[in-house]
Amino acid sequence: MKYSKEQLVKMYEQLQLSRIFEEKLIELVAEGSLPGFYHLAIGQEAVQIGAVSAMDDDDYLVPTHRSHPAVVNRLELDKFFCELLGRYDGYNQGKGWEHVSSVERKVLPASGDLGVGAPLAVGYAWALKMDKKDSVVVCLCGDGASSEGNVHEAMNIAALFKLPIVFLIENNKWAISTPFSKQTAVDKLSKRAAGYGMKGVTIDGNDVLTVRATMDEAIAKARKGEPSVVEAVTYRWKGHFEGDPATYRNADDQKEVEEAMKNCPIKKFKAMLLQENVMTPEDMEAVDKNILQKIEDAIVEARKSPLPTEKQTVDYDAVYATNLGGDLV
Amino acid sequence: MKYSKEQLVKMYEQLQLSRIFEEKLIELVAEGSLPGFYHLAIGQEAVQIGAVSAMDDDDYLVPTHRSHPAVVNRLELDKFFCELLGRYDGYNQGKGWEHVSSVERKVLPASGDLGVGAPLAVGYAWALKMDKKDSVVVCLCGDGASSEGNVHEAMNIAALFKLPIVFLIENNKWAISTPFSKQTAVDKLSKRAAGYGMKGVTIDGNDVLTVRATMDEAIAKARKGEPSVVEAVTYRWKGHFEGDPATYRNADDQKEVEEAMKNCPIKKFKAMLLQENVMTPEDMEAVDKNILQKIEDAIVEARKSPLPTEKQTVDYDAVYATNLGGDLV
Amino acid sequence: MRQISYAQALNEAMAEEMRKDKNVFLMGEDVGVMGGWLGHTIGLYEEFGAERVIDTPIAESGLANIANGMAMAGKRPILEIQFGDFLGLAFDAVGNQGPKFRYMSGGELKVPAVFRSLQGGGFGAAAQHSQCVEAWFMNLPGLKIAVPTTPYDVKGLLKAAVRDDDPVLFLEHKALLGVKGEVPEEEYIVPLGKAKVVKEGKDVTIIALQNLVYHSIEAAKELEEEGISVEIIDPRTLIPLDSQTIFSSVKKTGKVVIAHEAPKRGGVGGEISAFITENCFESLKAPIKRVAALNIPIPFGIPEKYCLPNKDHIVKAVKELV
Amino acid sequence: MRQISYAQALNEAMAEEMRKDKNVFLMGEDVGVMGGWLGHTIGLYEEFGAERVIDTPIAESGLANIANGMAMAGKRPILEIQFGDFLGLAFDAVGNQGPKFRYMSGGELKVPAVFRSLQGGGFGAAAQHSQCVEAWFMNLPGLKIAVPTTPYDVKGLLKAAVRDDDPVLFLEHKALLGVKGEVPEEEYIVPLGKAKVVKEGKDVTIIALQNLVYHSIEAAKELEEEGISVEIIDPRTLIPLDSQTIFSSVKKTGKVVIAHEAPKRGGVGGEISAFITENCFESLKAPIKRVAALNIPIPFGIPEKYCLPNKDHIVKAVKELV
Ligand SMILES: Cc1ncc(C[n+]2csc(CCOP(=O)(O)OP(=O)(O)O)c2C)c(N)n1
Ligand SMILES: Cc1ncc(C[n+]2csc(CCOP(=O)(O)OP(=O)(O)O)c2C)c(N)n1
Ligand SMILES: [Mg+2]
Ligand SMILES: [Mg+2]
Repeated sequence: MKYSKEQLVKMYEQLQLSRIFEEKLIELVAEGSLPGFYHLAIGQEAVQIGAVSAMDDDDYLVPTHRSHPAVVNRLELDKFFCELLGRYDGYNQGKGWEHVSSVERKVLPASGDLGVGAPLAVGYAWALKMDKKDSVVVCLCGDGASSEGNVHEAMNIAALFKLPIVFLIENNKWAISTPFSKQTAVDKLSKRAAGYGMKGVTIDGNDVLTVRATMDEAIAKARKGEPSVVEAVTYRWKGHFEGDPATYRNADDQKEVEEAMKNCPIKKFKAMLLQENVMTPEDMEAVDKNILQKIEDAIVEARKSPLPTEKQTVDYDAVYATNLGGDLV
Repeated sequence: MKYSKEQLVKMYEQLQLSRIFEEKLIELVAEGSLPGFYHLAIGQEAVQIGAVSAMDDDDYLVPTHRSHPAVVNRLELDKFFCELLGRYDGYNQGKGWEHVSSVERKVLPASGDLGVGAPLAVGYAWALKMDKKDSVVVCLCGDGASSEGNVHEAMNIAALFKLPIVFLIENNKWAISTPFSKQTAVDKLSKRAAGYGMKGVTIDGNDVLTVRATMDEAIAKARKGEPSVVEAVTYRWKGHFEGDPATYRNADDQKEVEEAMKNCPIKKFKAMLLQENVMTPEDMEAVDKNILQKIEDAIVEARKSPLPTEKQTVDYDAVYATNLGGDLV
Repeated sequence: MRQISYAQALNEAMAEEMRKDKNVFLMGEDVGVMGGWLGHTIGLYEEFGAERVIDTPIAESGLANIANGMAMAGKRPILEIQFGDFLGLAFDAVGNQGPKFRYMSGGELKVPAVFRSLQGGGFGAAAQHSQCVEAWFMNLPGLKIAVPTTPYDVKGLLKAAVRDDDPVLFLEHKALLGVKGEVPEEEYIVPLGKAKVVKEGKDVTIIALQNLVYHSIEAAKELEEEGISVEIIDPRTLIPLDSQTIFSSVKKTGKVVIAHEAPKRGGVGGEISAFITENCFESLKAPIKRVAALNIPIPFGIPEKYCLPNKDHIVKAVKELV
Repeated sequence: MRQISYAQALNEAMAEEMRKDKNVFLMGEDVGVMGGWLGHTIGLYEEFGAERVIDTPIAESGLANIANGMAMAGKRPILEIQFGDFLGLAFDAVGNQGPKFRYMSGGELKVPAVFRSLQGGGFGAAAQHSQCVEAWFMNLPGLKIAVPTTPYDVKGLLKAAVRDDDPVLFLEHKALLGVKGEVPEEEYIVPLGKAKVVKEGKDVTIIALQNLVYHSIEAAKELEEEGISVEIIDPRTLIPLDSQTIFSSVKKTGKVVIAHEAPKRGGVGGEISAFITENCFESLKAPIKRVAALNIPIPFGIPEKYCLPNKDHIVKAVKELV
């Protein structure tokens, strides 16, 4: 085994934090506590955990709207819950919500517009290179978003200027109601990379160790100025957001969902850990319990935080860094 | 030889019309008769002539700013000159200029914004397919413009919907002052095609017969719903526009220019025609003389046409097809 | 008369025009099998099939240029941009390409494309999923812009937009999708360029867009109780703008409040105000007031309300005038 | 004092800021080896090298988002968009992304990027290479907009923009590149948000942008001969807008003409007019007039003149007021 026991246990924790966190979101949505839309990555956790576990603390993450697994593992739970609940003590005063960001935690914001994250990430990576920093940017991108022009422009420029970035395309086979087959005629999105003179690979995104190993290598190369594209293939189990009944999925699609659920990345990883005696069922239970407790504590904590007041909302210092006065008419 | 004598002579005429036409533009610019900027394709004629000679009369052309060879061979000379001279009897009342278009002649407009032509062409091709027409759209695109997001979006959608279109990338190695090496890290732009599940080829754009044969095939495939990318490699002999001293070209670049000029596509084709006894020097001279005469006649004719008046310029019927009155405040 | 929702009216307009003219079709992200991300295109895919109700990849700029190309070729595409906010990605195509082809071709080409999009707040969906974007496109010659408010209007205006031979930016307000109103069974259109006098009155003219029309109606009720008689005008289209109807109301009341949901600075209120001042100066008895969103990005969630205008702001503005 | 051109002043501003702060750099299409497509960046590549004067591929949207990302990381990029018209392709990045990151991050992030572009007509370069585009971006909170007129201002404002911690859209007018004016050797900045009284007068206030300022000066001469005293104000920045200076002039004269080169409908003249009416209504003695381009795409070549505003239009508008 390429990874130490410690590393493997860490990955287990990260996977379970992702899953249990999102299961909690489902509860909160059901009870009406969470405003807005929540895009769950349940069943896709191996992709993002493979990636974040491969990242150094000094590496940056550019998430999308479906990046709870990556983000929850980089942020402090209570401040993240505050943010999702729209509270003032959240990372972004409750103004960020699913677009949460934290410079300290090296989580950059997810734009509301698909595809924008790619050039944003490229810009950040370029700045890091200018400053001769050793950090890499990992840019998440959906299969659907990869059709956006911004992604093309970003990839071309990243390859041209040899920037420290990995484009991780999380191909979950769906973009809202649109299956992958209706987004593009190419079979593997990683083939785009060759068009920019970059390396590109397509891997099984449901195997966390495959993702981890691929990302280890891609990040190491990126650190040396060799950007690349990694397409991790997985499947979106649920609707587009929690509450979406996904009625656009036909019988064949439903079968795919069932297949995907059988192929649960966490179940698979668990089985491996047990078989290889990395963890016992009791170890796992302890980890899970601990995570659940932390999540529940964090929610209690978050709920104590107030919503932003009118004054905190209409705050021109939060709009302008160089506030030149008035409402900048 | 794959092509008949008639076809070969036609190509010769088309090449020479392109060359002589643009040489005349140089004169007109020098004497101050032509307003605006004129982007010459001198030395690149084989690309566009290979393409237009392969097109049926019912096929459509989407040109760029550097498409005189293709356009002059599809339009009537005097109306085209009128247009370039900004006269009211031009194809577009002098309002089109280098963005000239003619539905009748199946020349669609070249947008002022690079990259826009690609999705525009895709839309046109899609409409043709909807109408079950047998026509194909040939979309010209520069190497520089291929970095634009619109081109990516267009290619992906063309491949996905199996549209009757050929993307002909005319790689003349320059985008204003920016050499190809500073535009992308990929060696062949045709590699982009594979990223969309299309065929892509890179060919010698200075050999008109190679371009012709490649386009024959690409157009035939497009007609059956198999779009593709053809990259034709050539070289921009002159500055970006007539009058640009191109001082950004260094000594090495100048050497490239000289090499390119030695490799003149017309000279090459001429030599072949003579060697294969397709044409005699006298035939050629007669063709050339005839072309020059026609051009000069057309200019005389065009100069008789007036500039648009104020009323013809401020014409809301030329702005709105459904003119709802007033100045549409 | 039967009552149907704004969403249903929108849906009927598309269905009727598609039945009538085979060149009309709908395309966009999730408009087909799903029936639109808010259910507003339900049934169209079933009736017209995948060739005329087209689920597309996610590529706003490319798609809008594609729609221009299709329109140039004689089609009458209706392209849905999922959220008004994403029109920023298609700004060049919608504002700077489509509207100029005709003029640049010397009147030879026409581009009968409709760019539909759902705009506006009310869902707490933050700064990039809640904006009203009509003002972004006001300075672009060649484009027409519709901002329908009622089920009746959304149907009639959309049918007019589809039949119009120029590109039309058609901005529906997503908070209005569920609003019901009278819509006849019989065919009708609402011509572009005709404002609607929502309510007659004599003391103050309120010119309001979309959901601010509803806020204005509420405000008017409150004001009426205090003896202030309010006239409400809904321009329905911004290009062309029905200056006749607006000016004659202003001449009657001499007092004007303009209300829209987009931020005040740079919003269409400025254009309308300037236009009135230019043409009805003698009639004006008080400054023209604008009621609009604050000049800040729209906040996420509940605090959205601190940013967006509502009935109370209208009442206050009117009272300042009388 | 020495006289230099607008282009040179622009160039000096960039050079000085780059010397002062290693985080400042320039990027864009043809800004490096070529020295800018109109020669305005000549010498910068030689002085600062390829790492700080970066020739880029042709990708306006991507580049503008890249600039946002760089700025977020602590850099102070100056991105040149070759023609103002192409800002339509970067509309989302410049208007809808950069300006919102700070607010959406609850004030944690800042985005000190400058988006420079050469806008305007005068070259007969037709509808997609001649536009003034400032109004496109007026309804987007979080952005600042500068529209420099003189060599002195273009230098001082650009330096202020580079040092400002927010995204600034910096629109130079290409017809002004060759205009010369006094520019001190010593370092100075022109703060964003301060209008300039170009010329004092008492009968009419002309608020003019960029080359319309020059037309206004000519118009003022002509009007003065007829005994009409004109005050000319150049706002210099549109966001923030210096309402103090504008309002106090309006209070003095009571008559206003607003002049800009962009089309009248939806131009910033509407916003300025509305703002004045709202705040200085009692002082207004006549309708506010707007002098601007016609609402048609800009024609190619010589007929451009039938569309764009000039001195004569200003003279006429002023005379209608007095
Ligand atoms: C520019 C833009 N267009 C459309 C949307 C609406 N939208 C949000 S998520 C989504 C689907 C994204 O699919 P994909 O990229 O595959 O990510 P996934 O949801 O599968 O994780 C769409 C169309 C958006 N947010 N931005
Ligand atoms: C969107 C956009 N960006 C920039 C320009 C300015 N511009 C005009 S031509 C050109 C270079 C184009 O290079 P390429 O596509 O290789 O065509 P070529 O000139 O070599 O034929 C540039 C940058 C433009 N017209 N449109
Ligand atoms: Mg997906
Ligand atoms: Mg080129």
